[in-house]
Amino acid sequence: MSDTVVETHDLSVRFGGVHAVNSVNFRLEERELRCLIGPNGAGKSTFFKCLTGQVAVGHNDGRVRIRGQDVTGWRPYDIVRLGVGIKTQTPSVMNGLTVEENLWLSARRVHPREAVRDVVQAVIAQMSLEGIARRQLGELAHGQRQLVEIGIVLAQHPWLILLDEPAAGITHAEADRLVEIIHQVNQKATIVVVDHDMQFVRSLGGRVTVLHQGAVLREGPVDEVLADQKVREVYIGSRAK
Amino acid sequence: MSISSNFGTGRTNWLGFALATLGLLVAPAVFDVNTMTVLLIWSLFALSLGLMWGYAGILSFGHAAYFGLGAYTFAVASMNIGESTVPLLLAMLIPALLAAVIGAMMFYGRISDVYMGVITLVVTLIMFKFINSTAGDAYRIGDARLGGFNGIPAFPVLNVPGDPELQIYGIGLYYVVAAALLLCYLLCRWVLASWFGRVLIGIRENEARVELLGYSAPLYKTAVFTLCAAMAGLAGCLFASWAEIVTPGLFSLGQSAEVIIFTIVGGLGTLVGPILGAIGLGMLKLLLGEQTLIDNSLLLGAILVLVVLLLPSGIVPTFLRWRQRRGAMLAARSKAGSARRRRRSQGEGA
Amino acid sequence: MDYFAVVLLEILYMIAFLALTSAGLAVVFGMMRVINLAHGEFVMVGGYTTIACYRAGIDLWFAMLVVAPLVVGVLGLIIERLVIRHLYGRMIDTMLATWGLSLLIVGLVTLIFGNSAVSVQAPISSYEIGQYQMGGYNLFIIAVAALLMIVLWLVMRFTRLGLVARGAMQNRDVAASLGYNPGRIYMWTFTVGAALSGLAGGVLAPLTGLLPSVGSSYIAKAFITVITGGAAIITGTLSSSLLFGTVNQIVSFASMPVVGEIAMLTLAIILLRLMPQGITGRFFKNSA
Amino acid sequence: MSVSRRQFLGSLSSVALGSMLPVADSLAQGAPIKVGSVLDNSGNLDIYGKPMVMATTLAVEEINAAGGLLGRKLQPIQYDTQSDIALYTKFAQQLVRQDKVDVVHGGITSASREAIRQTFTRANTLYFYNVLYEGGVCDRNIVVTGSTPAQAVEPIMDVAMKQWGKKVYILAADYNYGQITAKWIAHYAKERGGSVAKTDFFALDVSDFGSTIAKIQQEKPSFVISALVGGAHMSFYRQWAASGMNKKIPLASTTFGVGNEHLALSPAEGDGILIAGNYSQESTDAANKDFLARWSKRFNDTKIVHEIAVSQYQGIMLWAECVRKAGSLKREDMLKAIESGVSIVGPGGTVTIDPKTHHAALDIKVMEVKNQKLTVKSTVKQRPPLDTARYCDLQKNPKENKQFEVNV
Repeated sequence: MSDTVVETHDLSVRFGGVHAVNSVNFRLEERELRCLIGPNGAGKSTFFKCLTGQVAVGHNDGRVRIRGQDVTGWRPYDIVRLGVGIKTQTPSVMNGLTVEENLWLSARRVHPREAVRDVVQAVIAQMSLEGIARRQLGELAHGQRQLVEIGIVLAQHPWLILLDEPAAGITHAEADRLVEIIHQVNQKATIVVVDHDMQFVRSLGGRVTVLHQGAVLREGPVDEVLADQKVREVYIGSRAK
Repeated sequence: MSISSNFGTGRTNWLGFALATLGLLVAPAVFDVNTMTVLLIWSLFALSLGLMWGYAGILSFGHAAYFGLGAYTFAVASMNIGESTVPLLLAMLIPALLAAVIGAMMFYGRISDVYMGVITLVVTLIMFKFINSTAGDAYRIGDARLGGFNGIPAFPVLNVPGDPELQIYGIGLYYVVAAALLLCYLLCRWVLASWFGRVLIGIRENEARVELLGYSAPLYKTAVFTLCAAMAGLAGCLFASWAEIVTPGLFSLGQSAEVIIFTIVGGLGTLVGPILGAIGLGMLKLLLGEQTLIDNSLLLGAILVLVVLLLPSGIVPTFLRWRQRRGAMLAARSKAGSARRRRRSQGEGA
Repeated sequence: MDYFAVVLLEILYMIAFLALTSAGLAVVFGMMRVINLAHGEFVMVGGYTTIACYRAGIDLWFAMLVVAPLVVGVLGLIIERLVIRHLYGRMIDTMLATWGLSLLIVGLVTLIFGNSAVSVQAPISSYEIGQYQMGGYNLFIIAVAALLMIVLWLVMRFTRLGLVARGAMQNRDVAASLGYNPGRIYMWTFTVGAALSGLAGGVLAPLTGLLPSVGSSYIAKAFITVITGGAAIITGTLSSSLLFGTVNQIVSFASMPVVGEIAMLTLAIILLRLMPQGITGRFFKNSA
Repeated sequence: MSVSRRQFLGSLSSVALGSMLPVADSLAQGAPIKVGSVLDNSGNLDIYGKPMVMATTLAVEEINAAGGLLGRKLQPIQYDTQSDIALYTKFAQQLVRQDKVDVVHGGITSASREAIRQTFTRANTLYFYNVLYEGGVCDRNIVVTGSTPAQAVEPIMDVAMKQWGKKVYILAADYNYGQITAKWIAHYAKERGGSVAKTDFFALDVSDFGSTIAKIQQEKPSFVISALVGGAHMSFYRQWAASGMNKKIPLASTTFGVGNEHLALSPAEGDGILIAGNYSQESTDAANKDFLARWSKRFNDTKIVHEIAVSQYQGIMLWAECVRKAGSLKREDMLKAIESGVSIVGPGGTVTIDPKTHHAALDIKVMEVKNQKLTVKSTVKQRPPLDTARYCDLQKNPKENKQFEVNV
């Protein structure tokens, strides 16, 4: 059984009285592609933020382990240095700098000075950003900025990639292109994607975990899970209300 | 607003630098040496704030604390040691140490900029009130009496390293200060072009994203805060050597505000801006001193309000943007001109 | 025993002094996120107005409680319309512009009133506690400060005006979408803030010698009190005034006034470090 | 710290750039005599500085009206240092290097004097410091016409201790003026069998004296003496009256009235305060009446005239007298004249230069504030600068250049 890469143990987070995450036990294998789905307010993003350290997990609120290392309560900066790539829900990029400069800053933290130029060019090619390489991010459209942010993450060649709603606000053509890239990167890296765009999740394939009111409702291959009656109820139920 | 690529810092304009160096060499023949020296000292002080605030986004209301501490450290050390080389180094080291402690406390405490402004202001106020109350003869370090409001007069000034007899003042001090300013400018250029400097600029743009890239923003900010404090300490030490007296006024609210005004009016986000701001406004302040008709604070206040309303981003960036727009306009006109010529030639050719 | 009473009264006076001198700044900073570095000069002009009226024969109480706030309020209105209005959202530029304004006002007052110290005698006689003589006027200042805080709290909490003001404070766009013109709200807020500073200047005139340059001594303490107090105007300013006033006076009694001030400033740093959003950022979260 | 300084780069480059050619001493007949002044005409200290600038202008105009000196007109060169020490150093160098003035009258706080004294001594430019100060400066290049603690403190302590009693509570500004004056007060109190209940020092920007007034009442001294300085300290007198203490414990001061504080306080608050100084507007001497008349003709507001404005005026007149006596502006002739004991009769009485210390013997008046006027109670004629004389004898060792710490 390939070793577990990411593991949470009875993880729970309370905001005031509300249980955003309710003692979730989650396991992720090496080079797996996992999607986290669930209706709005299911706790997907909060759970994601526990993994990235953006939400500080209290000592007695469960444990988070990455490759066996207990990272509960670590700051994002420490977690990233373990070789994890993080893309947040709202695009977080350096608007005043060009695409190349954003990529340079990201790559330079991991690669030696000589290798940086090639890594940056490789990412630009991979994400087909040649046209806008010299443009300032502040002047780009939302979809383009999403793709650049994913490029920024990839530039560090992380072995674990956490993507929060990467497909939000991008065109179908860009979404298809993104699926290709994710599959390509998945050869070497483990990936977790949080999203609620069913079409995108289905085209990604891989295993799916459904979160509902902070707890894991169902987990399994994408087709099986999407066909599951309870899952459909939860989705339709929430929409019908 | 990126002036040109290279992380928005623009290429080092070597021609401009050479011209500036030549200008500084020749200036004593034209301008009064004494005035030029203090203007360059104020420029060095403003440069240190410009680097920290313009490029790393760290706003300090109390930058005078390190300027004053550098001056006092030099005065006390040179009085006790007599030879000025060690005091010069101490005048940079001690403000840097203080900045490291305060910087770490603030940046690792993840404090937002308004509160950071207040804390830096409070630090200066504490130092001002403390130094101001050290007039009693109990307050002395070695042979140097702190002297409270009266300050410390008549300490040995900078001398040629190794020979306490050969004291540097007048035109000699002018060249030392000019050299210090040019070297610090080059240091700032090198820092901004280095990996360290680029991370700082990244932090100014989006600190959260830089943290998500695995850089520890507090560490970088503390480092640049300490570097700029050392530079301010150097400026303080040169000022002490120029004025031959150090007084609590160096830590005052007015001194901190003055350097902020120099930096903003000169232009944030540039290195040359703060320098020109310091020279321009510093000269104005000195000229105001030579007339007793109009009240000086009235004039300085009016100028300040007008600059904020009319030239919000400061003189140098406004000039650069104007030059860029003029450049673009010219290019557009020439393109239109050549297009007309081409059409005319095609018209004839076709 | 009466020495203890004297110390207590001095502490109350200091709390009242801090609350009064920072009320105007708190309203402006709390509501508009505008840091008015000319606040000290507004207080000074309030003092000069009171004295000018007193010299012109107007009753001191009327001058202090009505004329001074009015005059400085109008001054604030003019400044808001001419300068501050163009600078909303640009915190640093507002600070720089108001710093320029403070220098300008000092220059103007020096031209008009000259620079020799002016002041007026405290209208309330002294009284005795045991063998100690106490200034009766201090009690008046404590009363005014307390009254002012209560009135401000009531206005903010229970009146429609207060609700609208707090709304604009939380989110300028939302207030605009509800049909309230933020520009107008900010205009009146800045004017009220200036009037409060004028009131503080007027009330304090009989106690401190007035010089054109006296403003700078007010701004530092007021600025620190407001920022440490945090977003909520009344409870924030009140809680920080309470803390700073007590520490300042106790240490002053124990040793020297300058040590008292240093103790207060050190406490400010500690507080800001522990509670980055100010006292009301942590406690009394949603009070006015 | 060696006094001789070899200027390292200066000599080398100045020859190369020729920017500072040694200019022949402009003694040509008719060239104006340049009188330099560095004073705070704006900023916090302008309550002292502005009247001094006016006094300088008046003195120079009067001398020019009477035909100038040595047949040459005086040209005033006045700089405003905006209460900023850095500008003192800057303008002092400018007066010496560019303007090449023949004499400088300036400096208000002791800090500003010490910032510029060495510059004038190094450049051999005569320097007159016309403000009351803490005493002890021993430098052949300087002449001090302001009073020193020994001159003003002893008369006031005499009168106060006889009138009110032996137990003294001292309040002083926390810089060397206040520190040293407090020592002299303690010295004279002990000399007369008195005792010092307590000495409190206040930084110049302290304006809340509530806790201090309470402590004074706890100590129950027979009288309080204040050496407070500046605008912020004004509030002490105000709060002292507001708490009714001015009726219970008498108050004396060595600095009250210097900044026209008696005009700012109402009569009820100010009456009864005992002060000692060289000048009172109410003094009935002819020189004073005539001076005030000329001042009001020129500036039409005599209210702002105070002790150090008069000292500045007297300083310039004294310097003029020395020039007439020396017959030339050369340094040796002027020093010989200064050390021959020149004296003039000014608005504050007779002012005589003491050859040994270059300080001035002054007529010290003990005055009482009565409805915003300084009524003279008694006068001590030609009181010598005893404190500086203890340590300083410029005739025995002319090379002396130091401020002695008067420890009493």
